Amino acid sequence: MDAMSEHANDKELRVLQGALPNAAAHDDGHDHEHKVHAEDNTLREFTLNLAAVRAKLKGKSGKQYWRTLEELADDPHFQDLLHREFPRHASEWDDAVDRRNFLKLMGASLAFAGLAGCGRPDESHIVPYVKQPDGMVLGKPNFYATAMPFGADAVGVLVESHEGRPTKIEGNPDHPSSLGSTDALVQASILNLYDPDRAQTVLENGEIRSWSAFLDAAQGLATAMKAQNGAGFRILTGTVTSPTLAWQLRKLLALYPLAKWHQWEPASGGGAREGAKLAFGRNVNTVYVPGKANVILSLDSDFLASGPGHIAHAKQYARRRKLDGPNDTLNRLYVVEPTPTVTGSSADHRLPLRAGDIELFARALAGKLGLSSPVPLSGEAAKWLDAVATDLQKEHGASLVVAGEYQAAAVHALAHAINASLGNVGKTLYYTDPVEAEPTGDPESLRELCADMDAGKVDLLLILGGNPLYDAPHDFDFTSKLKRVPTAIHLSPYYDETSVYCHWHVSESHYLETWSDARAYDGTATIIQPLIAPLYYSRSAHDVVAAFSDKPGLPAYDAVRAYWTEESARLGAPIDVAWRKWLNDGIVHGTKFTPIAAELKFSATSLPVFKPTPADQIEFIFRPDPNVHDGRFANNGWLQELPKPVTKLTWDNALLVSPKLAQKLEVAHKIASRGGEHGQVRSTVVDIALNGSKVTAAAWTLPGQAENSVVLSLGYGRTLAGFTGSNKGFNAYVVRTSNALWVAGDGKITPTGDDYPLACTQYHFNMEGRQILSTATLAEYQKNPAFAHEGAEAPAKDNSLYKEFEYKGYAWGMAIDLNKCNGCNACVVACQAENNIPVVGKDQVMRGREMHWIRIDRYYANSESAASGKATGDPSEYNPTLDNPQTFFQPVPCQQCENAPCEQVCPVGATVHSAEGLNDMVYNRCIGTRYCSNNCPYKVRRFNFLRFQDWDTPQLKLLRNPEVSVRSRGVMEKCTYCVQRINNGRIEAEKQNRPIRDGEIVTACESACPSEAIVFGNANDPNSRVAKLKAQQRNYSILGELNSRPRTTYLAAVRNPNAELEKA
Amino acid sequence: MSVTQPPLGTPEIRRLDPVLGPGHTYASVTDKIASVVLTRPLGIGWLAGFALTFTVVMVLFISIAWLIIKGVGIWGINVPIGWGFAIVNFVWWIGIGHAGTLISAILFLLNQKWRTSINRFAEAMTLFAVACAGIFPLIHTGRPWMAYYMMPYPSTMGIWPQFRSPLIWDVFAVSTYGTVSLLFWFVGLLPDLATLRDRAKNRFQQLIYGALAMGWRGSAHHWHRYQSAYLLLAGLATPLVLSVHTVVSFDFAVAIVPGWHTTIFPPYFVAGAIYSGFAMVLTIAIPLRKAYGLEDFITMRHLDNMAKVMLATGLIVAYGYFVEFFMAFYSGNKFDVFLAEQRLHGPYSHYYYALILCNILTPQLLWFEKVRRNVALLFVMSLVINTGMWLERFVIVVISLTRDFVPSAWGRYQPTFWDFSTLLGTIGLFAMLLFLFVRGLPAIAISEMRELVGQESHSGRDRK
Amino acid sequence: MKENRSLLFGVMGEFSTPEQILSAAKQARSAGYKHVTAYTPFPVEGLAHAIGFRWTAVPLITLIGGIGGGLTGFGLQYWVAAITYPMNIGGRPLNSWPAFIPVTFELTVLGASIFAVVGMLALNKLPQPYHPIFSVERFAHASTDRFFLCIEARDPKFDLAETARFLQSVAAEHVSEVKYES
Amino acid sequence: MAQIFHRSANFLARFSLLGAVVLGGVALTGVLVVARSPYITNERVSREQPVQFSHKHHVGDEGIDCRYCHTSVESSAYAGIPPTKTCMNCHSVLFNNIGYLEPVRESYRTDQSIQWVKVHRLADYVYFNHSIHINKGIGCSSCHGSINQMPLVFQASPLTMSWCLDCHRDPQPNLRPRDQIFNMDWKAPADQEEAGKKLAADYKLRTTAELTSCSTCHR
Repeated sequence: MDAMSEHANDKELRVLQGALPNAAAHDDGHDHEHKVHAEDNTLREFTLNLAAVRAKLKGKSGKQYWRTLEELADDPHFQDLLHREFPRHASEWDDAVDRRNFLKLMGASLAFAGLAGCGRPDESHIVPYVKQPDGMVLGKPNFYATAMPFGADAVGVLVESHEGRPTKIEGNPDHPSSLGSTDALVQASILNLYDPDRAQTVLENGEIRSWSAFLDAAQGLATAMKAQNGAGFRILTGTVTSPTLAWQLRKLLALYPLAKWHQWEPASGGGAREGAKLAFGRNVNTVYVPGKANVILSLDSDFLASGPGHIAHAKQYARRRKLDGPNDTLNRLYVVEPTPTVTGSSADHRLPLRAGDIELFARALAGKLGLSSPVPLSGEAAKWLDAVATDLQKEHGASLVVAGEYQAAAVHALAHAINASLGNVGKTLYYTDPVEAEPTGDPESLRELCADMDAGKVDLLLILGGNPLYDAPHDFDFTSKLKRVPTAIHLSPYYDETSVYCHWHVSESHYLETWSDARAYDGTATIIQPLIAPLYYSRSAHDVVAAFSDKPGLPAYDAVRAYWTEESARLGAPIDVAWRKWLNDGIVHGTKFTPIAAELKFSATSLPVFKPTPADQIEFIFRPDPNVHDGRFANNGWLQELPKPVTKLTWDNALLVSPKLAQKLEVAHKIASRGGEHGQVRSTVVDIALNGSKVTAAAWTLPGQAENSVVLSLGYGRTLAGFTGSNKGFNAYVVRTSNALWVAGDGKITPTGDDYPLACTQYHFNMEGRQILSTATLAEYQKNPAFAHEGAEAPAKDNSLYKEFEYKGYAWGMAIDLNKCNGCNACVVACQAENNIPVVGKDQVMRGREMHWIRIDRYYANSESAASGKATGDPSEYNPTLDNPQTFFQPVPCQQCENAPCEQVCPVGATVHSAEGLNDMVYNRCIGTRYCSNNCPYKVRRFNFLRFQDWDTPQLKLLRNPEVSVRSRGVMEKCTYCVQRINNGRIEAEKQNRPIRDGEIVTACESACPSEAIVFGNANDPNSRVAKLKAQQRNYSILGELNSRPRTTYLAAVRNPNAELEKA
Repeated sequence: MSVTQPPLGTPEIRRLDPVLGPGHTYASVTDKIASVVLTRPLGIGWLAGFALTFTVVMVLFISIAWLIIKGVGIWGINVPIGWGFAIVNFVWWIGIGHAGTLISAILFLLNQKWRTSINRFAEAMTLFAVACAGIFPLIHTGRPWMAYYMMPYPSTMGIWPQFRSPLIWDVFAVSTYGTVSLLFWFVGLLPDLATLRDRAKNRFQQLIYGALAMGWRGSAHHWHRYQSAYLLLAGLATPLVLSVHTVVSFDFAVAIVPGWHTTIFPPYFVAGAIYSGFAMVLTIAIPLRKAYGLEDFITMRHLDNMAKVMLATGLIVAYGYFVEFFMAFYSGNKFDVFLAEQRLHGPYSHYYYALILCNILTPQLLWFEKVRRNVALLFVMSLVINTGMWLERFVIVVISLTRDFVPSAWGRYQPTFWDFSTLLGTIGLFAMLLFLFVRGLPAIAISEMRELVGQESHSGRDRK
Repeated sequence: MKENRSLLFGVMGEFSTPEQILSAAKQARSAGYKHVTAYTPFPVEGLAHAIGFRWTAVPLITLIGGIGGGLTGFGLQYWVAAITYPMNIGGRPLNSWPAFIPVTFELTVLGASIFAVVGMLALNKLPQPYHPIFSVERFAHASTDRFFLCIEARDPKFDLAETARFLQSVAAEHVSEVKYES
Repeated sequence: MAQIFHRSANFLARFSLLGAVVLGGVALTGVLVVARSPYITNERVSREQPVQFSHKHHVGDEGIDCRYCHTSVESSAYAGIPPTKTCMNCHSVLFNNIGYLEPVRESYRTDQSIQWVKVHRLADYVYFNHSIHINKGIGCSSCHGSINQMPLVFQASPLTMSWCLDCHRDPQPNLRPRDQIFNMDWKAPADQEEAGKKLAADYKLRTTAELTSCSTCHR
């Protein structure tokens, strides 16, 4: 591995210098030229020449570094040993203390003992530009608009770039899929750019080849293909939303008439597509406008946190959860789902139902609404049905029924029918042409390809992205079929499971490295512009497709530009003018799809008879993992260590089972004394026999899971994901077949008897009756608006012995509206990216040492243990209250207490109050007594127990935010309210001799939050948003009775349940 | 110094053992004690013991080196349990230290004659215990090489320690305690060093002890000032010894953590300190008197008295435990109540019950004279109580932190190999220093013993 | 006579019990000797008084040390917290005097103790590894079980023969001259 | 009993005890002094540069404004080190074949940056911002000294934290009117006390408490 990256680094060097000429080639797109220029130029001692970077940063400088003693050790032995100690950011910490390693370290310690005395820094250099690009001001980040393509959607983003290094991603307010916000995946995607495990060159059978060599080979193949009119030429892609790529592919197919284009997207449900066909007889894209709906019913749809447009959905939805006073009204959300999702957890009413039974519920609802003959339901569901039906009807034209991505076509068709009958079409949702360039049905398209491969009809297979060998349904047996293809070419960012079996592998450029374009869920197109020249010898799909076209070697930029030149004519915008605007705004104006009138060709009565699965049969459902999705993010340390929204598990996936089923199967959790409630949980390992295949997984008891339904989340069990992602969790694809992509029956679960350690950051889910997360129903709130202040509350200001400090200038504060927060995790990753927060690895998380500055706590209301009847925090003790508990999320950053308990106990004054009321943490003064952490009631402080920060991998040094100190071993750290943003904002304002405007300074978490739940600002200014929120009666502080006077306060959560369902 | 002790042989005194075996003269006590240092050949037992403890000290060094290379992460600590063995051991050792000063100072002021033959090594024990304790505050920091930030010195940064922090109070309390104990000990040693100098068997001994004795001649003037200084030191050391453990208890009492934030801490920490201290004195005294045949000097009377002190302080500690519970429920503070329940039913309850067994139940045996006079049993009990006191600190430091205010942040603690090796290492260091001490310096204050002889013979003569 | 007198420190008599030396000392004083010193293996009550040594400065010195330490302690803390770099520590007042008490106390004790010991040594003129009295062969016993009374040559009433006789008269065993080594 | 020590031992013993104390004191003060000395602070240490660039000549003699080269000093945290291009603006014409300028020409030819040796080095955890100081009336020479008289630039101030604090606690003596910021020879006028107060008000300087908060410079 080391040798590999060494070798790669020499290359990077060349790539970067090579970047200049081909950039200069385009005199248009000035900003683009400027960016690429930035590459091999520098900020003070900072150069992008990676070799030099390494030298510099080892050379005891680099603005964003400060060092502990041992890093001053230049003794090669010691250096080398530090490398070995931390091979990789996000590497799992290996605590094994073998004797040899130990003796080495002893030697090393002697080596650095020698220079302990010397405090004198040696010479370092300033390496200025040779020709400084126009418009660049050293030390001032630039922002560029681009988009992250993802499934059938693309999220528009603004990327912060420091002297040519993209360091942070923000949402693009002008972009429909972003509206200024992002989600965890978008935030984390920048780490993939700098991932040292990415494939770095073109490979032919594992041998390094130059791009030109590939071009020649491609031309050879192309001529051969032309000869047979493209017969045997197959192209396999994922969902394509890039107009340019589609255009290129279509041209290619025109060039090779007999060639075929297949698609396989393992984690996007075909239900919507098929459902639309069923309902309208054609491909139709449904655009939801939840903001306009007063009552929403989600049929197993996680529309707030996944699927096309979810960020926009969350924003619209949250705006309807805004509550300024008791007279405001709320919308109401019903969710029927098999497994708790972010959407379900923040619903007003949630009904756990097996995925398979959802269709029955939909039919019943249709029946209630008179679209078909009534369908009888039993138990809770029946009661529910009446309430929901009446509620929906009440809000005719202002209600919305959303069918889940992973539900069958029938459910979608029914949803369309119901929405139509409720008069919602054109109001709370509308239809457009499909966003996918070429809608094709999964898995049929892939099935067809496999059949052809099997029949030996495929001579040349071009796999553009994706990892079918890993994620294709196992009954296709893709591997053996791929072996029969004479020439297979794989384009992917990593040399992964599939690449191994392909003759050629081309490393795929990150979206921040290449020109491209993509459509958002509503059709709006964005030109994807590169922020940095490729770090490695990587190429985009455009380049590879071009290689087989009649214009081999056509740069992606030209392709994109060419396509949009054509389009601009249609859009009636002269390209030379429009282009710059498109790049600047991050959207191509006028590309948003216009709603189409899709008339319903479907009647609920026409559906075949529904055969329900027996109630006691266990149903297995497959879902993409909330963090690593279908597996493409497996090597992303930030996402691996990110606690999954509901389970709070990190680094692994698990078989999710309901508490009741857990009883039956005798699976349980053992809280190990190490980490325990906050760290390691050992849970029972089970064998899963399903679809004639077997997989072994750790079982996780999840309150709220539908009783006889278990979840296998996709994306884990990778074998060639890279250093971070390989061999984590279990691979659910192994038991997934093409005829049961999302729901499978008749499987068997048998405990193996042993248990497996899982890293869970919050096991205990009970508030123990403390005033931490206060909630009420809308009715209660209207009756008693000040409910949040009952019970414990902060003593009045004046009854303190001490004179209160006065904050005359700015008083920074934060208000978090628990009514809006849905626990989606965007803030957690945003914070990690902004503040150079390290990844510590599973073992350390299991010891309770994760470093996130903001965590999201998940509590279940009124959960009790059957045994004691007392409050329980452990799902292992079954109790009916765990079958469908009310779930609440609470983001907890540093509370920035005015009477900070941490400050008073610090012996060296490393944490003190600023004049603006910030709880400053001074890393370079901290000696690491950890007293502050002990004395912090909220436990928001994080300690560098070991050398968690990766000081060695050069790529990761490029990623760091130069505005924030990089902490090393032995110091405490915590949320600073993004003090670097505050300072820079203040400095700009002061230069203009004006006060800071409200909203001028936003913290990383605030700007990422799709729900606008986090608001930061000057609490001293009565007109600021934050002051207004704090003035509300819902506003309270955690554990106010401690009189720590937090600056971070919360607005109590108010749910809006249906009175009908409440009673009885 | 006047000694108000009824003459030997009178009816009531027979029930009390003498503090000094019969038939001793100035010369005989001097010989007996000095010979241990000057003439007695190195026994195999001593050599073996020293070798063993020395090895353990090496373990300590290795543990610390490894700690400095890797970081405190090699220990079991985490968030929320930021303090683990390191602080537990620190408090434990400091506590043990207290007996020495207490015996030499307070019993001196109270004019307790029986202190004479045990104060010397008790003080030595104090010094060694403080030395062991002192290691921890330093190495438990994340960046020990920056620990000097805790010292008030004019830095180029223009910043100073934060004097509101109990940790800074610790720095001052512990260093003062160490210094004063050392002075007190040295002053006490002066006349004996002179004795050793005058009885030295070779030039080397002469030079060493001669230099240390500073030319002490025992002139009346010397003695006069000497006594005045010694009395003053005793007077100063008494409040000091109380303050030190009070300050240590502030580390917890000043914090807001449930189970720490209690006003009972200072008194009951001090009591606990004396408790463990006397236990440790017994742990040392019993083998010592056996090994060097000092039964005449450390008589049953001493053991008996120490046992009684342990019983008394043990009861105070028990009272402390009770008050913790009482206040929790009486105050109705939900966090304190919760913590109290945690101690009884929580995941760490077995530690708590073990603590009750060691610290409260076991010492009740000391009510019985038979037990107090059974040397072997006393020895075992002293060990049990030392363990108990260690457990007490574990319960306070670790268990309080595992489940504090916000349930989402609750965690658990599991010590690692390095936690144990460090604890073991300091025990080794403590023992090794003792081994060196008994061979290098008089383990019993000779001059004071002579005084005792004087008084005894005096009272003896009175009877005629 | 003259020069060997200058080498003479005094005459010393030896006793075997505290009582004897006590009475001897008293008689020496009453006989009008001013520069009398007694050497004993342990403090003998009343002996210092008997040879006319009453007041010692040790307590005063100690007091000074204590006051000095205390003032330094509080002064330092106040200056640091309230004057040189005033900072808002968890909303506590700059002069949080209750929090400054422990350090003040410790430094008081430290100052006092150090002054007490150093003062005692200094007043005793220690260290003084060389002293003519050590030349006396039997003086080795002074630190074990013998008691010595020395009448110094600088005493105006001193006369070698006369004084020696006096010592024998008060029942001293082995009377011996104490000489500086030439 | 024979004497163990010679007479002189008395003097030796007392002297060595006293000596030990004194020595300890001296050593301690020594450390504190060295920490403030140029040996640690690098104050007044001039460094060999790849090109013998003389600020004295360019600023002092030619009177070129600071901002001609240090372009971003008013707008950014970093004053900015001029790109080779800036040198060549003049030196493509002036002294365009003088030997000691070869490194400059070479850099321009080969597109390889000149590697200047850093003179002013703050610790990496200090976030100093040039622009705000310039905008609030702190002139270059207040920290950098009389650059216009330095053939080889050296660090004119200790750059220790306490040195920074001195000014952050009481900036007024160093405040200048806007037009004097780049004047290398500025000396505080007689009425600086008055002027300082007035300027502080005009510039809306923040309070000492704000200027000495940790997060003002450390993040």
